[in-house]
Amino acid sequence: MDIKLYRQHFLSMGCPCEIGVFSADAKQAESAMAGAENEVHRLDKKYSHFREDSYITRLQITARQAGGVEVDTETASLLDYAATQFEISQGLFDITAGRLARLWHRRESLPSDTELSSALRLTGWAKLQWQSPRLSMPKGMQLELGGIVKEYAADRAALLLRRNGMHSAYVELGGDIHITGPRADGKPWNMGIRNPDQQRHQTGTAMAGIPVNCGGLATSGDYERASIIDGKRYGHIINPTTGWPVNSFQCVSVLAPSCLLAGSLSTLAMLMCHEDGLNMLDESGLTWLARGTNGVDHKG
Amino acid sequence: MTLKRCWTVLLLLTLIELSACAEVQPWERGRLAKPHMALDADPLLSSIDAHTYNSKEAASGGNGPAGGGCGCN
Amino acid sequence: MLNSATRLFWTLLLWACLHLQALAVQPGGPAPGFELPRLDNGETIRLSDFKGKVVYVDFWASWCGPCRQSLPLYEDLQKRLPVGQFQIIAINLDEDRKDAEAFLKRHPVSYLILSDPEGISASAWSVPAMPTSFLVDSSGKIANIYIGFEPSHIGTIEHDIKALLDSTAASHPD
Amino acid sequence: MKKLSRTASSLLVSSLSLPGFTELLAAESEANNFQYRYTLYDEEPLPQNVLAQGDPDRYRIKSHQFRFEQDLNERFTLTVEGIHESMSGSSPWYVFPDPDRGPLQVMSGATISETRNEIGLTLGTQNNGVTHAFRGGYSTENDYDAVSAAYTGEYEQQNKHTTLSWGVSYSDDRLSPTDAELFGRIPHAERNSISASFGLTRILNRNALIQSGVQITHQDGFLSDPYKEMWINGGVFFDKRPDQRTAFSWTTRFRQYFVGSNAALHADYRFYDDDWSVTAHTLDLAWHQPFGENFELAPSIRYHSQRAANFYQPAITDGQQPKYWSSDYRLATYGAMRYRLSGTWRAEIWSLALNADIYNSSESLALSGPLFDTPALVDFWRISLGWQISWQ
Repeated sequence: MDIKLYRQHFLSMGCPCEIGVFSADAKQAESAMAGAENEVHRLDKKYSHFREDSYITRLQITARQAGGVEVDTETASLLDYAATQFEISQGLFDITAGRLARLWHRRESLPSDTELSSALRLTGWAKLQWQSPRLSMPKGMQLELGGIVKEYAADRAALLLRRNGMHSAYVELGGDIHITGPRADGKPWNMGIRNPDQQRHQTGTAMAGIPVNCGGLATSGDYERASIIDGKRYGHIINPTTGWPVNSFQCVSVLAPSCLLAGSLSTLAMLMCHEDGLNMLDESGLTWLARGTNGVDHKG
Repeated sequence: MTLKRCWTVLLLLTLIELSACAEVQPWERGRLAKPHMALDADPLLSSIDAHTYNSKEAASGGNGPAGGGCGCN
Repeated sequence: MLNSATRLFWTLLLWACLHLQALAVQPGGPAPGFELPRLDNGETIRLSDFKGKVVYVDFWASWCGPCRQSLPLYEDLQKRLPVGQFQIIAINLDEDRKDAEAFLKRHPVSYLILSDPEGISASAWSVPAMPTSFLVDSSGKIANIYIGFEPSHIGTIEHDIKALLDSTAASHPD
Repeated sequence: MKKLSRTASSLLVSSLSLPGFTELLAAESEANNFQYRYTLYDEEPLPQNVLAQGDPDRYRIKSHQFRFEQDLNERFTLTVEGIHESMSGSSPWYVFPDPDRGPLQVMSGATISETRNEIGLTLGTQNNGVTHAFRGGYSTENDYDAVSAAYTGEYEQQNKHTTLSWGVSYSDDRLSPTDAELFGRIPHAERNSISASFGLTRILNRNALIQSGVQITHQDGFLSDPYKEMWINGGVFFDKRPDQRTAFSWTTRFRQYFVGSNAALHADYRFYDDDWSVTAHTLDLAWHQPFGENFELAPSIRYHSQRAANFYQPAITDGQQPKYWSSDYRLATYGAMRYRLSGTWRAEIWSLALNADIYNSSESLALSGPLFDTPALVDFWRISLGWQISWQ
């Protein structure tokens, strides 16, 4: 009985996902991977903005009525986390920027000023009332939990793998990775990060490999789900105060104890100006990699 | 005044260090590791003690950096 | 009169030279061996009984934190590696056998536990810290020494053991 | 990995409330533990024969403490501590020098229940024998806010017998006394304190170890007590203390194990001295006696003796007009005995501790120093119950 690497691919959270475990017991590996995959589907079903029947869609409808709505404990802790993120980032990381995200989603032309201002009017954490467990939102406001739920799902899936004894495994949800422990031979995993140019020229080379023993690796970039307007690229990460897509970095990758923390810091760096982003990453005390719009790479 | 005194104490600490003491092997430290031999076995108890005595007596210090907060009267 | 700075300097220097101690047992050198009773049934076990096998000798005690973490991971290790060629021997240095027995009741392990309350073997192997493990190759020489323990070390330890097992198999394939 | 920045660590702490995240972040770590402690502190009322006026029922404090220690990974440990206290009762205001009955204590009215909350966050990291810990603390109550930061380091020589420890801490306190206009108290005041410590722990033999260390603290700013006043030649004036104080303390802790009885003797002595000419000796002796595998009883006594600050007096009637003055009984010359009985029950992963204290102070117990017949010296009893659970 020797140790083999078992893999599983599936679609969820609107992106290709993969789970890999080193195990000496095929049956145990299969059941652990199935448990982790189900957790990702559960969270996708619950928090998907594109499904009419998802919990988060129905929740927002009631939240817009008088008196608001009471949320469940998991959503409450996610909203608490979002509140901390909003405060720590001085308003840059704002999950109420759903209208702006929709505005810029798959566009052929730049939005008009009126479209922009009406979306901005419906954005702003301060305009929403959140006293756990009660949430109430103004009419027309749309939550955008993309920056939290996908990383949270990667962490949750990794937790389930570890609970089933998979101490040498990884979960990858479209660039958001959580690794439960070093490879079976004790060596770290070498996680390639998709290369922004490669996305443009469809070549498959990874930008850089970060060796990871355990923890979360998240990458925020302007290449996924971006719009090309008049030859210029507009990413999907929007500055909630200006309403415009950010362009201080092509992409930022952070390695942290959890994928959620890694994702928060990588997205926060994208939201800041180039200078502040690099300083924030440098002081964070974590390992990171950032590629400027001029193609110059920075590491810490 | 305090610097001179502090220096004499440092010298004394060094003398303790130099004092001949039996060579204690790493595996002979089981007794010293027993819970009731710990220097500070219960951090919450020593913190509430420090808080009670610091707010009732003029002297303080000796148990690590004291947090702020008066809570005294 | 020496000012305080120079006096401080000399005192610190004195401290420094008090703390040098060479490690007697070196990788590459012969393993000192031992002759100790098993904790469970008292049967005497010698290192020489395992000639031709790769042996992982671990010195531990129930009161040492990192040791508590290492035992369950060594249990996985022993299960994953072929018993015929590889044996873990954990020498317990608890002064009071009851402490070791109480610990092992909570964390049962299947590999060999020997008892050395006087620490005779620990002195012979000049154990520098708790825990310390010695990887002994099939010819009785020390291949590696691991001082202290953290869970992430288990990967490297397993890597070294496998390397030894492969070279042993290559040298005299039976 | 370097120290996590404030941004990273506050996001991390906030993520701990997400389902399963404490377990996820624990990775393979040694002991993480959670502790809770409830303490009830109750002061004896002021004796009628020394009461001039006001409510004799003195302070009663109920405190809830929690402490949560968690290894984030092999290198980082996070400790979150908090305390919630509710306080009520009256406190000494000033001393009225009654010509025939002697000094009588005027008490303030009973305060309705005030609360104080404190939170402390410590991030510790360790590599090859050197430990660093960075602590931030914030304490708030209705008339007092304090922010503190501290760094402590420790170096343990592997097979040798010595551990060096050092640390610096800073605290900035802001006072805004209640009913300031009503009583003419100072509306806002500020003080800060900075302290440095250095210590040495030494294994003496298989059964004994000793720790000895010094700490220097310098306080600056408004050091008086805004609620206390003093009778001076017929008038009542607000407490006025120097706006600086430098203090030195030298604490030595000794532990001795007795094989025969499996018991441990604890002996702690602290010498304290400051430039307000307060000198204090504090000795704490405890005998920890285990019974069987899980239970332990520990009687202990603590003797404290202090010499008064050079500007302390209960009251002034001889026409003198000093530069500084205070009638605060806590600055007087007195000695105090504390008797404590502790019972601890330890099981595999949890433990329970009960600690009962009685504290009496009086001028007769003082080793040395000027005596003043201070009416408000306090006696109190205190019951404290602690519970702890640790898990892998």
